[in-house]
Amino acid sequence: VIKVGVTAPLQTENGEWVKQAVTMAAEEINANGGIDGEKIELFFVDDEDTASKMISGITRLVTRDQVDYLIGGVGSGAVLASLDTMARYELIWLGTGAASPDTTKKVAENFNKYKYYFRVGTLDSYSQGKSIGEFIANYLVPEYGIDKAAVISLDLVYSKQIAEEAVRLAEEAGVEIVYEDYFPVGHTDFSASFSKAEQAGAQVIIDAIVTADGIQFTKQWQDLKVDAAIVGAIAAALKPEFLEQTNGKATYETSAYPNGGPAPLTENTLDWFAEFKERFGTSPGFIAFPAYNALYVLEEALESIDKSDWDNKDKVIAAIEKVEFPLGGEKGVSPVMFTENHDLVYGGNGAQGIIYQWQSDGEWRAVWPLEYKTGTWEVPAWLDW
Amino acid sequence: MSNILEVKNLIKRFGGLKATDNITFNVVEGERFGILGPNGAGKTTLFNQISGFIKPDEGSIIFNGENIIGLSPEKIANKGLVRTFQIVKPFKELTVYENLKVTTLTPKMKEEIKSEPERRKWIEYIADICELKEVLNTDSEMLPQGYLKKLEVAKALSVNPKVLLLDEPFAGLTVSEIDPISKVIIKANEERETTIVLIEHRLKEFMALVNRIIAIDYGEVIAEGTPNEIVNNAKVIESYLGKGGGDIVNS
Amino acid sequence: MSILSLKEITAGYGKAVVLENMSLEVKEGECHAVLGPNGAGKSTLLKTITGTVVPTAGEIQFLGEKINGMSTHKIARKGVSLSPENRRLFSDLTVHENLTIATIFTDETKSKENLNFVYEIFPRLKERVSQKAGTMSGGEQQMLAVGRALMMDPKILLLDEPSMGLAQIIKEQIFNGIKKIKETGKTILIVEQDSTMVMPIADKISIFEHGHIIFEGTSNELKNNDSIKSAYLGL
Amino acid sequence: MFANVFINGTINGSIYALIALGFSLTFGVAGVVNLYHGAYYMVAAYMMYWFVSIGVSPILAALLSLLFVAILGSAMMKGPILYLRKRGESIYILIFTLGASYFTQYLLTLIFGARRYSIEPFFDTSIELLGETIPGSRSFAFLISIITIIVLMLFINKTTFGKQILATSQDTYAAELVGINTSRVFVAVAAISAVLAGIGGIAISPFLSISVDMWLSTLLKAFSIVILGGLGSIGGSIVAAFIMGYLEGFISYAWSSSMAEVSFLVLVFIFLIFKPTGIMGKKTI
Amino acid sequence: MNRLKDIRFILIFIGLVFLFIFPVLSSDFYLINILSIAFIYAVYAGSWDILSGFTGKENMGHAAFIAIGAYLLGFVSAVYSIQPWLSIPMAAVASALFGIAIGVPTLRLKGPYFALASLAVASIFENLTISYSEFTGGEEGIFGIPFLTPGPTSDYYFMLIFSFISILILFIAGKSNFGLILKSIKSDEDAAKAVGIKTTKYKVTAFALSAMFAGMAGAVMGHFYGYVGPDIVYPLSLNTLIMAVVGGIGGIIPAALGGFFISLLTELLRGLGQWNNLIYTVILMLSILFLPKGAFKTLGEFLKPKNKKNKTPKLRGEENE
Ligand SMILES: Nc1ncnc2c1ncn2[C@@H]1O[C@H](COP(=O)(O)OP(=O)(O)OP(=O)(O)O)[C@@H](O)[C@H]1O
Ligand SMILES: Nc1ncnc2c1ncn2[C@@H]1O[C@H](COP(=O)(O)OP(=O)(O)OP(=O)(O)O)[C@@H](O)[C@H]1O
Ligand SMILES: [Mg+2]
Ligand SMILES: [Mg+2]
Repeated sequence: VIKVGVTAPLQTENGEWVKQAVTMAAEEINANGGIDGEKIELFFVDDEDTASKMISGITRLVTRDQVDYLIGGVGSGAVLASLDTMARYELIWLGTGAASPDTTKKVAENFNKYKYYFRVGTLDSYSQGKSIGEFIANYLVPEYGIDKAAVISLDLVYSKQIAEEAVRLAEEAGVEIVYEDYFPVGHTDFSASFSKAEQAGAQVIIDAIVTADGIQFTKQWQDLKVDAAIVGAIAAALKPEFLEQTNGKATYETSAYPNGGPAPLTENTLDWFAEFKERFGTSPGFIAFPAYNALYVLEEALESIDKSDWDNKDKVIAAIEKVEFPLGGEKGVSPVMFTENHDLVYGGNGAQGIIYQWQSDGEWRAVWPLEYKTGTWEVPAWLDW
Repeated sequence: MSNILEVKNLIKRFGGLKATDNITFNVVEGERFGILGPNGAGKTTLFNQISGFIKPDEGSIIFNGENIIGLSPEKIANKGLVRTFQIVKPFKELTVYENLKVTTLTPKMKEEIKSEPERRKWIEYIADICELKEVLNTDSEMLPQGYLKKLEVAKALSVNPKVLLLDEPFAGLTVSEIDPISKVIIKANEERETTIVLIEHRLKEFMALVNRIIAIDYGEVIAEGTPNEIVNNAKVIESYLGKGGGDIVNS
Repeated sequence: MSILSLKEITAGYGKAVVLENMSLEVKEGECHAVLGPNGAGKSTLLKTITGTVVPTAGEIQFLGEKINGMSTHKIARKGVSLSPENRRLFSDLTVHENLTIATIFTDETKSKENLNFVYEIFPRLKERVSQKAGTMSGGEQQMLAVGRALMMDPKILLLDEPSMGLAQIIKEQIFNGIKKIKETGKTILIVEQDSTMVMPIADKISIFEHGHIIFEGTSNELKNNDSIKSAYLGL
Repeated sequence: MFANVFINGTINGSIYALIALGFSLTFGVAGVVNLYHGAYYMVAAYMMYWFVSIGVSPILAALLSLLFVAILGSAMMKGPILYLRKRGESIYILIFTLGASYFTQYLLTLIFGARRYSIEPFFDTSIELLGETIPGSRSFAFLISIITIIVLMLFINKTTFGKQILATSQDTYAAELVGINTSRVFVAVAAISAVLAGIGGIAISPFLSISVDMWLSTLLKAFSIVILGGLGSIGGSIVAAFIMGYLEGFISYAWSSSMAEVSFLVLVFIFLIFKPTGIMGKKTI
Repeated sequence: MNRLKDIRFILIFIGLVFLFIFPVLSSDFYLINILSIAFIYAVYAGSWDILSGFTGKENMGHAAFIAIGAYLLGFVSAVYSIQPWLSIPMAAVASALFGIAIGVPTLRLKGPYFALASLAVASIFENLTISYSEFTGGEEGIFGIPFLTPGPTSDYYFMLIFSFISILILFIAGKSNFGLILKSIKSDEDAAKAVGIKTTKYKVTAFALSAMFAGMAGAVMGHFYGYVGPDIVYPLSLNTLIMAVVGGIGGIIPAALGGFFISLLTELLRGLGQWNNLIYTVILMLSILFLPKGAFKTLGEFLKPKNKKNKTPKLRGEENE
């Protein structure tokens, strides 16, 4: 058997997605006879998204359960803190979350020590910000002549990095940032920020809200009919329940989906999306995509080398580095290709950021890049652009 | 003999109420001085001011030739002016021995006691004269009222004060319980040359103990004199002793 | 006929026993005084009757019914009303409110009568109906405390040191009031230190020390008992 | 700027006041710092969501949810809190009620999962005032809060039972002496407090969202408000709640949203140091 | 000596011997890992106790003290790669100073007022940590801190010895005249002042001591994980309080045992998935209701040698005859 450990905050929605997606993939692989005849056995630990629990959890997986590989990790802080424990045990880790660019930066800085880590997902924060920036620069600016934008975003490093990169690209396209405000987790009243953004003449508000605070943010934006469109990354908006969670006030909200979502990214994406929903009753979240892909990456890598080499970490690592699930291909549910630092290749045939919008008919559609669009971006009805 | 404590024109207001209204008196070194007055007359408030717990609005307090107004209670105590409380304040979580030990850990006593055996001896001496020996290892929480009153006096005595302010040490005690405390007070005064200032309502024992008295009513000094002069003072009789009150002491 | 009787009551606080095996009878219509020094347990006696302190042994009967173990408010509603030590007024409420709050559980017409009666015996309260209780002088507060206890229309009125902390003149006013209450035939149990005030109005006197009754009799009997007088009353 | 800060500060302040009031009332009457207060707010919101989701009409659902938290509140008071209160040492009440709050959070996670829920607004027509748009759900929450506060004040000041509450808060012992069953008053006050928090929870959930950790930040806000206002002082709590509403609005507007909460905490801290008894000073319910 | 008759000391001694030889007996790194961290929790709870248990100020923001040590270490080591032998003393000094800075203004506060003030300080810290991410790494924290020692077993011994010495110092402080004075202040501050105790000095010292050990333990924890972040620091405010109270306050060792065992318990309960937190809170509530003095204090009193007779004084009534 191949023992695979899974670390995730199992009591949160993200953790549940990881568990569901990995379980699904393992069952499929085992039903097909396993990897080179070896069945996959999964071991879960609940890391509560804290460094201390993740570290002792990984220690337990390695020393007690004797796992061969690790999948998972959601928050960047905990994952970054655990990398040294990973290195200590030379444990190959297919990461599913941790959007901080620092994880793969560590691999780059000290390859020999940290080479065990791979970003199977999600996009790092800069790439996420890039997809938003590109949408503004390459679509909103030419189509609508946008020239003023505001930033109202969560006061967390992860969110700030997304917003900063989006801002950088928007500014390059000639958009002026007229107002910036960062709010803490659990903020309840955004009226002051919206009002100031309006006064400053912003046409677009760039947001990056990775916590559930995006729900009340969107509700209040809609309620106040704020004089600017919201475009950015609201994690809560990336699943169908968002409409109900906002009491239907999700319309016109526009968010980037990091390398996933119900768009034809690979030949499997849409079918898998439907199957997942049917099996678990909820659609897969963005973290389910890499969690599902991870086992298939492992399968592909192990099958590409001799079974006798499975104990040779360097050979396995080299094999994983070679794995390619290209855009539009037949493997995986979203594109996966690694850079030499074990980061995801962004753009081209590699990982994608897709912009989705909740549209006036209540449907959730991909609107950018235009190749994948399932709908056309709509200007909020109360704006006269 | 010289005045060890001089209180001049002391005024303290609580809102509209003058709790002490221009109180002036002197205490002579080595004497046993008494303060008399009905409930609420301002006696405890006077002690609170002398011991630094309340800052007077006006007036001066000279202790041992030094103005002590504005000094903190602990500074005043370390100069040798120590008070007890009307409502006893034992250190509840501690045993009697520990209660007395704490009081010897003050800056003043650290100078007077140099070693642990010396400290032990001193505590035992205090416990001995205050008749607390048999309860030394008892948690003070469990002590009955009589012992608590003794402990209150013992704590103050164990810092070897020059002047000891006692706020109603007999309240709540029976005649037989008052006696030992009276003796302690006399002993402290005669053997250790501690000046005593005493507030008490238990007239008989009070009059027997003190050499000189001031009587206070509504925050003002209404009379000053020897016990005999006080019980025959018309004002004191009217405001405090009541009709025929003088007999109480005279008889 | 005795309205209230304590039979061999033992009571105290935690480990400290304050009342030991003590018995006491209060006869209907009498003014019964309990004298004793500070800390003798006089207040504890009243607290035990009103259910605040629960006796560890013995029985308390009120109108033939066992009341020990009942909660304070139940005993109060049965007609045992206490004007407590330190007055314990509702200091942010007005005089009027302090008085009417005690009538929540009594009959309305009776309450009106009682209110008039309280104002009659303590006219100073009437002048100050809307003053906050906390801002009044000690004497007025004491009148209010007695008045509040009366407003419950009690069958027995318990008074805990009504003269405490008061000037002579005020004491006299209060005791005049108490005398008028007594004249209506109300049973009174009064606890005092000031024997000169209480002796003239008491039908019966118990002297109390450390949880024991060491003397019981009329004022006259007490006056003639020199040993008690000097040892315990300082007279 | 003035209109924005004023209008939103007033709305938020009224909701804060509603939630802090019960906390203050419990302290004022029973002398208990009940850290379970935030849980009433959360439980009411979840019950509301659940009743509506099984098809109960919103009004009935709200009433049933409030009834549920009222029972929960009285049970907490009657059982553990009064027991611990008798035993003394306030720290045990503090920790017990805190532990109970976490227990409730984990229990709800087990039942409802970690996801967020929302309730449909009762009223959803925006209003324009002084050039500011006020969403219907917020003006509704404001109205409900103000009405509840007024009703509570009338209840306390005008009814016999209110008099009993007042008397108990002034002096529990004296209240017993005049025949008031103070244990019953405590339990009733606990139920009222729970209902106040519950109304808050139901009123805000249309525009915020329901989650298993919503109790903690609310509790901390209520705690700070009540201390700033003076523990046990209802008037003080109301004033402090509005100060918080306006201050947060002002800081968000003039400086940065991320500094709004910190600024309030710093204010509370400074106030505590210089005037530990709060705005109103003395305890008056 | 008397100590030898005291079964409590014998048990603690046996426990310590066991802990010292444990890595020799077992190479279960998971257990070694969770034991190591349990040692640090013991110091957190013990350092909480020297302030709150001894002076009665219920600190609900102990994490602020821990954060000072941990973040100071994190910040300097991110820049200068400071090693434990230097960073731990630095944390000690900085935290002690910070303890004094918090202690002086809050001296007068008691009960819920102090509880809120301390809670507010910790919340302010937490907010600033998140907002000023340039220095603190925000929610991602600071990583790449040098490890305590090269391996898990040496980490284990480092932390065992560190916590043993810390708790011993705190215990001796509590047993000494200093602790006696703190307890007298807790009982009645006015009475202590009246005999001349400089209460301010002692209270501020208690703050400094409490903060110092909390800060050092925070720094050790940072080196152990190689990481400092809000997720591991700020929940400690309430966890420490709970551990100390459930263990038993006012004696250092019961509180420290509370920290040690509850930390182990939460780790061992993880196997129960969703139920673990529920069970943890139920245990907490039950122990407060039924073990009012705290689990280990109750146990300690049960095991206490009974030879020291506590004479109960006679009641006054008997004495009169
Ligand atoms: N801190 C305070 N604030 C307001 N008023 C006070 C304060 N302390 C004392 N008083 C008032 O000052 C007056 C004098 O009180 P004090 O305690 O000094 O009297 P006393 O002579 O000691 O009486 P007793 O014999 O009953 O002890 C009283 O009216 C009292 O209510
Ligand atoms: N709540 C209490 N807890 C513990 N002991 C108490 C309590 N109340 C009173 N005592 C003690 O019980 C004894 C009797 O007190 P009590 O108040 O009944 O005396 P009293 O005769 O009314 O005295 P006073 O004339 O001072 O009012 C005293 O020793 C007192 O210290
Ligand atoms: Mg006095
Ligand atoms: Mg009394």
